[in-house]
Amino acid sequence: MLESDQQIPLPMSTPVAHVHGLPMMEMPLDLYIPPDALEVVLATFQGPLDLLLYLIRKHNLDVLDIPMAQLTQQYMGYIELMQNNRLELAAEYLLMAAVLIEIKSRMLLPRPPKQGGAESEEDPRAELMRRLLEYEQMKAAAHQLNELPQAGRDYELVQVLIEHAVVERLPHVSVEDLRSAWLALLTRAKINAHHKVRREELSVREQMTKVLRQLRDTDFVPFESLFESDANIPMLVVTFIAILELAKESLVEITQTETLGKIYVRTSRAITVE
Amino acid sequence: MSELVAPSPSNESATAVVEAEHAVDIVLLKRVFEAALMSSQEPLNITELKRLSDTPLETVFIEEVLRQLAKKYADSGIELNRVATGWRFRSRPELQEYLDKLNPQKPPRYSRAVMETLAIIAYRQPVTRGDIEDIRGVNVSPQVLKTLEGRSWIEVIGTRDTPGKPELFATTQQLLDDLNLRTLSELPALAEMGSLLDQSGNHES
Amino acid sequence: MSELVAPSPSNESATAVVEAEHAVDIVLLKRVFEAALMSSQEPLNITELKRLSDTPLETVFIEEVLRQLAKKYADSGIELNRVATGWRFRSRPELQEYLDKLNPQKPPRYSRAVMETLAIIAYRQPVTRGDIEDIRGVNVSPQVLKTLEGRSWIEVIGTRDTPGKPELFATTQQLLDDLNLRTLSELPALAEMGSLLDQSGNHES
Repeated sequence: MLESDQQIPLPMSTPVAHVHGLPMMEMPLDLYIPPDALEVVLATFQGPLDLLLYLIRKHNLDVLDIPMAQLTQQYMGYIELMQNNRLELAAEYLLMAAVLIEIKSRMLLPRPPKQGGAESEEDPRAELMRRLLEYEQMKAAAHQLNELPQAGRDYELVQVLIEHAVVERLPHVSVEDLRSAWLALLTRAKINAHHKVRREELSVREQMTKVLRQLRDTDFVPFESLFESDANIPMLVVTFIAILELAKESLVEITQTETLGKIYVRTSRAITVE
Repeated sequence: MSELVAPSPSNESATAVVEAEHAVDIVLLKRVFEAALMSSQEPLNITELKRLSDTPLETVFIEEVLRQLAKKYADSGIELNRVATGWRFRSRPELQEYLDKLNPQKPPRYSRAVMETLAIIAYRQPVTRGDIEDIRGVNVSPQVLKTLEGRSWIEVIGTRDTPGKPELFATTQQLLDDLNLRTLSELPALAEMGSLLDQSGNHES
Repeated sequence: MSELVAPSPSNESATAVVEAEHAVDIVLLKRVFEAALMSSQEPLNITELKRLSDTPLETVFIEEVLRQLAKKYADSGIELNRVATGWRFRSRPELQEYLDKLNPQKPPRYSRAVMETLAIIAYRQPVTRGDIEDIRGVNVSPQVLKTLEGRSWIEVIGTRDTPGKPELFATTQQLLDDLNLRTLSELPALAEMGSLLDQSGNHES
């Protein structure tokens, strides 16, 4: 088959492909592709439009003026040859041949009478030409796109290390968060009535904590020392209630060894520890 | 460390923005921009750059800082570029031949099928796979589209309301970034193709 | 483009710093190193840096180029460091507070268990773990209390004289400071909060 190729050689400086290890020194000159070279051509061209463009642009081939009978014969030959292997690859080329033949045959037919439709007026070649030109334009665009410097291929992106100091980020909590947490609790447990506490009572709670904290590291504390000397009357009352509340909850023990004697307060824990 | 805003005696709100150039430590700001742009994985836009400062910065002021930064690197191995999604540093393309020595495995060049498909999507978007096949005259393998999607260069932006609801492909900002472009209009202009027939005029623009 | 080996008269002074026998374009080499170090994901060691040049480079010469590069960036937002595996650029640690503004990581949040436990301790202190469990209706994991103790928001201020001697938890001054409160009484009043709830479930006992 290669010998028959020699009949229409067009010397090229480098082999365009290798067929069975032998260099194929030329690209097809017309729509007939020798079966041996078919695979190479299929791999070389993007499709029939690409091949047609090549033939038109490189060889000034008038694709519409080639002998259709001959082309048809050649392509019918393919079908037989390729029936056993990779026919599907050639299908697009065969389709193109069919399109060409259809165009040619329509041109041979007398023009249908005018019916006002613009389509019937159109040159049957126009659609194919439009497609070829559009494809050629996109092919050129693809080439230009490929010429643009590409990240990673033609240049690198700068990315220096960010020095991350190891600082643990702690959640931020607002008063509103506390409030909503409590509200959620209330809603869920429907304990709002049970746990309804007035603002003053929170002060008592705070004072209870304060007293307990004061008692934490000591055994006995004089009762009066739990009252801040500069505290106002409400604070004194709150502190007193807090101590009573602590006693009620068995958190502190209030002792008085003799009547009118010194009153001492100590934590229950202090009792148990000692 | 020092603050972006130099301590000023009073807050004259009306003129604060105008006086930005005086109030802001431009040396520090330039260093912050530099560090941010160089360490960011993605280009940074003006909005993001504004976030780097505690004080409100005017866009023109930021652009001036960027201009100064770009100028600073005029003679270096890297350059500051503005691309589709913002500003970023890149290595100079003319140094690539040296950088390639570090990584002998160059990323493969894309096949003609991939590049032609990309070109059709870029210039004709949004297009369906069928549109691409019509123009190329051959089937478009799923692998080709997968390659482009994998690079985040194309994406499906919807479906066409025709039977089969074919997906519509368009190019992404990532493509523009990777090609160092700001907008699609910076793509190379489509070439005017010479006529294939004697009588046919200009078909496509 | 010019080669690394390009004996040009203009570079003689710079090259003289090292050895005259090196007819290396130090300006170009600095740009190449700069681009390579900036775009490399990993630190580059001397062996790798040597690969960037067509001509063999002596280690002392490379180190001199690196020193010059480091000096160039002395006043910038990034710095050239030598680490165990080589040389690399990094953003200056002192600029991190600014860079962090770019990518505000989602502030971590405490779980509902932590917040409810804190609320119970704040409003009902002093309370034992059992008290908290009674109110929440579920077990309180030690982790929850540890979290709050670790933050110095709660502390054990004693034990209740009941079987098991359970520890009593109370809130700390630290919590008040962090919540910007002077006293616990500045917490939203529980009575007010009741009005936000469905009043139908509000039966006074």
